[in-house]
Amino acid sequence: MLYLLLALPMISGLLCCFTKARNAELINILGSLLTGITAIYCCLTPFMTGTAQKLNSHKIYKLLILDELSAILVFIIGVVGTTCCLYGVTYLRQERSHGAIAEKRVGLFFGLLHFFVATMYLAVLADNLGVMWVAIEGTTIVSALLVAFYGNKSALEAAWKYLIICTVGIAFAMLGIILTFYAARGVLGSDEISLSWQQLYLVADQLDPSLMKLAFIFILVGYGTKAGLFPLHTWLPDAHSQAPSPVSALLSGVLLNCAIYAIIRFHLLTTLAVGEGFSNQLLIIFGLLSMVAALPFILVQKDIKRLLAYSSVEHVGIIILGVGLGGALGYTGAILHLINHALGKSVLFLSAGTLAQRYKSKLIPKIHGIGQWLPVTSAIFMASLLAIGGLPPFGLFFSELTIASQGFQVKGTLVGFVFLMVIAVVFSGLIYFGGKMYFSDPGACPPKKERFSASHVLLLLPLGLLLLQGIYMPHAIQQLINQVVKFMLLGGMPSV
Amino acid sequence: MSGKLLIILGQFSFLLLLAPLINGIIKKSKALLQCRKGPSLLQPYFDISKFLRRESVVSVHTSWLTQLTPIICLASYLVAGSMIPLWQHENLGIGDMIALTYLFAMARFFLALAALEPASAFGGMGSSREMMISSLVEPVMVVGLFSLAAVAGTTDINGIMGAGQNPAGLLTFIGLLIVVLAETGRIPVDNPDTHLELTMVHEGMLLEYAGRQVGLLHLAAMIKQVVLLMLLIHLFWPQNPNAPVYWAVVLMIAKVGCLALVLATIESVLAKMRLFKLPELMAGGMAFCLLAVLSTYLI
Amino acid sequence: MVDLFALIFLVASLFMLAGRSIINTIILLTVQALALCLIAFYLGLSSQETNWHMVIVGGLTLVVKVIILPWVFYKLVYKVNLHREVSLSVGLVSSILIGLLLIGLAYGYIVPVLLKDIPVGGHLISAALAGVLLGCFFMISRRSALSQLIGVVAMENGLFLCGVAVTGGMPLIIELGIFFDILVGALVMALMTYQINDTFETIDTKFLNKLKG
Amino acid sequence: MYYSGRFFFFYKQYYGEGSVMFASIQGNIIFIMIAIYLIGAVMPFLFKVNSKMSFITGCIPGSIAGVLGLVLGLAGLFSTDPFGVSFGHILPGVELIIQIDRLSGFFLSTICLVTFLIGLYSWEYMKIYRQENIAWWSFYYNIFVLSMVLVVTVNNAIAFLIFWEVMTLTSYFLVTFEYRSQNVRKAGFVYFVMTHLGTVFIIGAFFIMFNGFGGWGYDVLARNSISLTASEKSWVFLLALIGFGTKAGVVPLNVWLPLAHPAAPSNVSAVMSGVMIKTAIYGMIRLMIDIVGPGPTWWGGLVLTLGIISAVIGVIYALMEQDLKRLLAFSSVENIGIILMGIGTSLVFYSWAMPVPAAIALAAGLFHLFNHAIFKSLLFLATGAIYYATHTRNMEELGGLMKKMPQTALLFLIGAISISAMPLFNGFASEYQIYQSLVTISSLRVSGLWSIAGILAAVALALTGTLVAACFVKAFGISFLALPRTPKAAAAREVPLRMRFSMAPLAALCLGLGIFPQVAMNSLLGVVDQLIPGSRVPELTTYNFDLALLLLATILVLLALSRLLGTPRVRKTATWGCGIETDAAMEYSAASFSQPFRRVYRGLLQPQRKVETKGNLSPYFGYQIYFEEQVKSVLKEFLYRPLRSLTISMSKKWQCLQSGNINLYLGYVFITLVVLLVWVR
Repeated sequence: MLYLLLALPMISGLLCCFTKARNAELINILGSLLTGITAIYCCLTPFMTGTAQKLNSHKIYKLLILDELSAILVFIIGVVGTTCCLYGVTYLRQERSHGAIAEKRVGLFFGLLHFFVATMYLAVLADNLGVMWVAIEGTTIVSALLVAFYGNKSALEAAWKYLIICTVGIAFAMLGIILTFYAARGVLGSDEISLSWQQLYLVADQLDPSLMKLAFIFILVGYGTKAGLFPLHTWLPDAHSQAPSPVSALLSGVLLNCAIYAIIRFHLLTTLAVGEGFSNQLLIIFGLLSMVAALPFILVQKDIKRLLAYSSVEHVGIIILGVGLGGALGYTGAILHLINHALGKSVLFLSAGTLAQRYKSKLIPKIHGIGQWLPVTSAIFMASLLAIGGLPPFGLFFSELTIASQGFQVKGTLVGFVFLMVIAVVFSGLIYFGGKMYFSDPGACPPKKERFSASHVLLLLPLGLLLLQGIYMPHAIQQLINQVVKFMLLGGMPSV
Repeated sequence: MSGKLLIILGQFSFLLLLAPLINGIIKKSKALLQCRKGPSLLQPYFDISKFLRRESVVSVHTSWLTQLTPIICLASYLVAGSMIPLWQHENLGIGDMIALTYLFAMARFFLALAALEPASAFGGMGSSREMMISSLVEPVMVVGLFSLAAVAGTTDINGIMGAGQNPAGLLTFIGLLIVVLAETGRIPVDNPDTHLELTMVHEGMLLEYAGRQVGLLHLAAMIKQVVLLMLLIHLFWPQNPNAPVYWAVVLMIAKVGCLALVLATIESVLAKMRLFKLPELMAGGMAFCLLAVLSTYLI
Repeated sequence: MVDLFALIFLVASLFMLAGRSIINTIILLTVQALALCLIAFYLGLSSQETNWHMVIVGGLTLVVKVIILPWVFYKLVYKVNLHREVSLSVGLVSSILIGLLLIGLAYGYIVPVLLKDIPVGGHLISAALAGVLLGCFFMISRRSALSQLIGVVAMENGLFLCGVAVTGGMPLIIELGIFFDILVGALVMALMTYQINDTFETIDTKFLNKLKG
Repeated sequence: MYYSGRFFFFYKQYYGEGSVMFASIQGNIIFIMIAIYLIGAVMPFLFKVNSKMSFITGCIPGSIAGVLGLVLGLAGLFSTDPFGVSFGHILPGVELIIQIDRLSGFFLSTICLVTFLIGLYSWEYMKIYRQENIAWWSFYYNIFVLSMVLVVTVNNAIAFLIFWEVMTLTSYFLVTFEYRSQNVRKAGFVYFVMTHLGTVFIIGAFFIMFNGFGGWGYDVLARNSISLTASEKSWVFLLALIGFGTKAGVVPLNVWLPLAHPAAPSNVSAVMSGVMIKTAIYGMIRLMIDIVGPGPTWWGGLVLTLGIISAVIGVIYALMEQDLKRLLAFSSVENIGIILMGIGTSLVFYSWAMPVPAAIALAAGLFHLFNHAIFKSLLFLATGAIYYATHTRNMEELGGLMKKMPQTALLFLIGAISISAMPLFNGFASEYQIYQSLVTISSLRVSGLWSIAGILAAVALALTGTLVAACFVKAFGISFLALPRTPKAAAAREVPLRMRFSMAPLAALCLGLGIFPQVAMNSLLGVVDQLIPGSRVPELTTYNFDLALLLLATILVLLALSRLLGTPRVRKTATWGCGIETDAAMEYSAASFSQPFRRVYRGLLQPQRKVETKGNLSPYFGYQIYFEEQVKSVLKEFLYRPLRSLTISMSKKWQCLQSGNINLYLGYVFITLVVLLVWVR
């Protein structure tokens, strides 16, 4: 099943690459829907079958594995990835009608998009640190091509920066992996098994602490670059703002989460090996730093997609902080926030992309009167903006509160308070720009009003999920989250 | 119940009958101090009865509010006055100091509204100035009254009888005297005799009234004056609760008369202040009252 | 013997910081890769039992890093017609000093202080770490896209050395994946360099500064 | 502790149940009420845009649910045990229980009473916004009211915060309903941001009490708070004060209020000013008194001081306003100040372990809160009626409405009299009780300083009272009396019956509660009894009925006398205008009315006068004079504006980090790595 999950996007990607625009669209729709369904099915299995996918004994090694934590990521990729791929159809049609993208490159676009999704699936499914690294490096390469898709100056610039910075970062991560391997070799031998997450967790307490510390630093810097932690985030606003909107949504909603996923895994491992107080300190520092540092950028931003990108930096900070704070509440908050942010931010990027497309500009002052011109899209845009700003009834409010409560518990009032304050000030920045765009005059002659269409339904789906997350989470889902949190609390060990 | 009613009626009639006389006393003594002969002591009675019988001229812009205001003023001053025991020291249960203060405020509220109604600039000016002055006067009044009430532990008027009879009370008395000057529209604050438009405050509000209405309003103003004086007497120079009724009444008339003389003297000695110098005067009054409070609690 | 190759590797890394000529840099990069491949062959063949793992890795290095990539870069130099690094963001002298400092960091701090409990064989690991750091610093100090590309490969070389030094090589499948990745990555970067040259008419990344704030 | 005991009954019944469970008939009513609000939110979307039905389906469900809520609230107010219904665990660790105890019952009935009438009013009033999308308005409005209802009835911190923020969010959209105007957008933004920042403080206050497990129920927090240190308790208090103070509009934090209230449609401002800001008071009482319990005396002192400052400053600014709704908004600040004076006094007593005076003071505060809800919404609705009739809220453009719309005028007058605390009306009754509490502080002689403070507070209240009177003399006098100043005002007509009808009960309540305040006070003492242990207060009696009777009798007798004595001739003429025909230009205007106050209180107001004479003769004979006098908001000038520009300039500096240079970016990565490597030791 897991191989199917990888194969589906690969195949549809290949097919897309070599067909004409119209067929590519069709293949894209089919492929992404199939992938999405498979992903949802897969991600439910560890919860349904309990321990079926888990390996409790030593020395059994599989290339792909799906435990509770990766199931969450698979779910996110499944939902967001499918949404973005499907929305890409509408987006590209619009671009084509503007002439921004040539007809024959459509297939390539969808192909790359699917490859991108496939690499991300691989990254979260791989049980092997090395494979995971390869997959993450693969995401960089593929998505860099996507970022550069428009081929204009700024797109190239962004793609180049993205590629170089992330490659450098990822190289450091490799160093961390090598050190881990070094540490694990004494325990597990020099086979691939020494790089298996599952096995490493089992023997974590026998790993050398000083090596693991060093390894964690390299990993943090490496995957932190990919995740967009301040001050390693520099590629992020450029890439997000220049990529086609579905790609930005994927970058922000999923790719960052993959890197965060890697950090979380390593954090769990390091905590087991080194003990509390090292990796979580680092994560708390980086989390807070990212949040605080992203704030000024948001307050004086002019480009709407950069605005959202910086908000991603902030949210990555929140998640990392939640993980760093740890405990049942911290992990619950972090996991929920991971999901919520992915859902919210992707919708936001997609709707912002449509706005930018219609106004032919990404500059906020030029996008005015969206409430009247594009009533449906703008309503979705505003709703997701408020959600991302952390306002109930959307889920981010609750996940932020949960993290904050753990902050108050663990690190005292000041940290919790700064955390909340930063979120609130960011929110004020967002609502300032949001209000400016929404409640203003559309200019001289508003063209005919937009009608409700299928692509809006597509955007409303994740938004509906967010609403559920924020105001009424079904009991079954709460149980699932609990299971994941238990898994994390046990330090990544499969719960028996 | 009927006993209470009788007492209240008695107070009402006392106020209604006495008020013009006190005004007469003040006018007469002022005249004497200015070496004039002055009108007769009973002149205010004649004035009022004349006003009450005269034809009244009403602006077309006005409504029922203008008609009702004199009645409301008169009624609230009367009710306020009935709270201050003249001879009977049983609690009537119709209000206390706070109610008394606010009854004055109510009369002023309606008066100020009615002054705005005829669309004349003078009424508006009077009303605006009156409200401004009240915002300066009332805090002083409250600080004076409440400092006494806090010492007595109650805001009940019967309960604080004679509460000012101590050294600190003297300071309070001075403060409250300034309040009385301001509230009655007497000279350093306002000039009751002027009809020069730009300086009048209280008279400005009555400018568009005529006939019976203005008579009622004049009467109300006189009653207010007596009520305030009675309040001062009640606080600082109380009646003997055991004295017979007629003696209490006579004594009260005498005491009020005395204070009226004091007012007249002050009025003759001082000159009218500029309107915007008033905050300083009131700050002075406030200072006296606060000094009294400080000396009560800190020394 | 291995230490000697490691020294060659390190010296090559340091010398890369010292020159402006891009051709020279490519040659130094090739020397680096050659040293690596020799280390791999040596480790694979020196013991009684031939370590095929090492031999394969060494061969791959020879093909990818000694032959293909330098050739691609060499072509690129002629395509974009840029033989000398004109503008540096860090001056040559100071960059050499910093380079020495980084080597000191690796030799004097990371290995002896941070990893003092670990039995480390020779100075391979220090050299590898220093190689990674120097590669990274090389990228910081150079402005042209091509040099940055070269820096990436230099970093990968360091990583490779690290893998060899520390663990005797990563598992083969991983190793293969990494090679593939590097190859594709470098090629994509080369392609992009080409595109940048086309679009901007320069590959000086100084001009890639429109996106800010 | 008394606390857990009180909740025991409740939890035995509900705790641990996963699914929705109806406790009883009340539970059913709660459920139906919520459903009706939701119906009201969604229904208008089903009808054609702005058809007749969309007005009805948008406004009437709110009223129906309001009646249900009123019933529930009254049931809660007078029942001995709290009742409620559980909706199960809506979020991990959060069980949504709607629980109505007496405090909730009081607030619930206040909210529902006001919104019931406003629903009826809106039905007619919203017709002036025909060109806007009424469906969205109904959506936000109903959700807004629903969230207010839930805010005061949930018993869980997280649920409270969720509905609190939903309340802010929906009211933001209601404020920006007339979004075409720049000012409205700005007002909405300031409102949203300030209250959102305030929420952070509230969250902080709740979370200090949270101990990591056991849930976020109020009872759990109350139990946790027992083990807090004194300084932690004080932090809870301070954070709650700032947080709720922002929403309530306490003075240094009130900037949003005079912007947002005028920006919203009048019926919405009536809800916001009448009840929404009261939910903040609910939060304060719940947190400071119910959950945390007694604290040091300075808590009360601080609240009292803030109350005084808000009251005085609020009313002074109110007096300066020309815009009726801004005037009312500032007056809300003032009334919140008065309410806080009651609460602060109560906290002082509570800290001295004097439950009975504490209870009376708190009840007085609550009473004033209720009264303010009544007369402020009445005034806002009446202002709405003016706007409906004339399309302006600027007093300088009104005048003479007394003749044009006599019934609205009467209703406004009743509101104005009540808010100015004239005897007979409810404002007086509650302010009276606050005066009493202040005098009690002073007469208890706990310490000399407090005795003096009590008197000074009373003085501040007196000052406020006179200024309020002045303010409403101006508001009523300038807009309703004399001659119409513009054709708009001259063309005004009486508003439809439905609008008058929905205002009338409020006016009746103003009078009723003024005459029988003991009814309200005694039931409020019941509420307070639940909050402050050992505060059973014997029946309070007041003289208000006797006073009212006497006053009315006197007025009637005097009226009768003046009739019986024979009416002299009355001649109606135009007002004497010194020989010129009087016209509206000669009237006293709103600005001139407040001019003496501007002068006397210039230290605070900093009026900026600008006079330009355009004329070729001497300055005394210019034919055209331009006059402008603006008052400066000291807070805005010296606190908020510098803060804002500082933030922006600092942010711009910080932006230089992202300079676009890739070498620099790589340097960041490198430096981070090196720093971490050094740090790791």
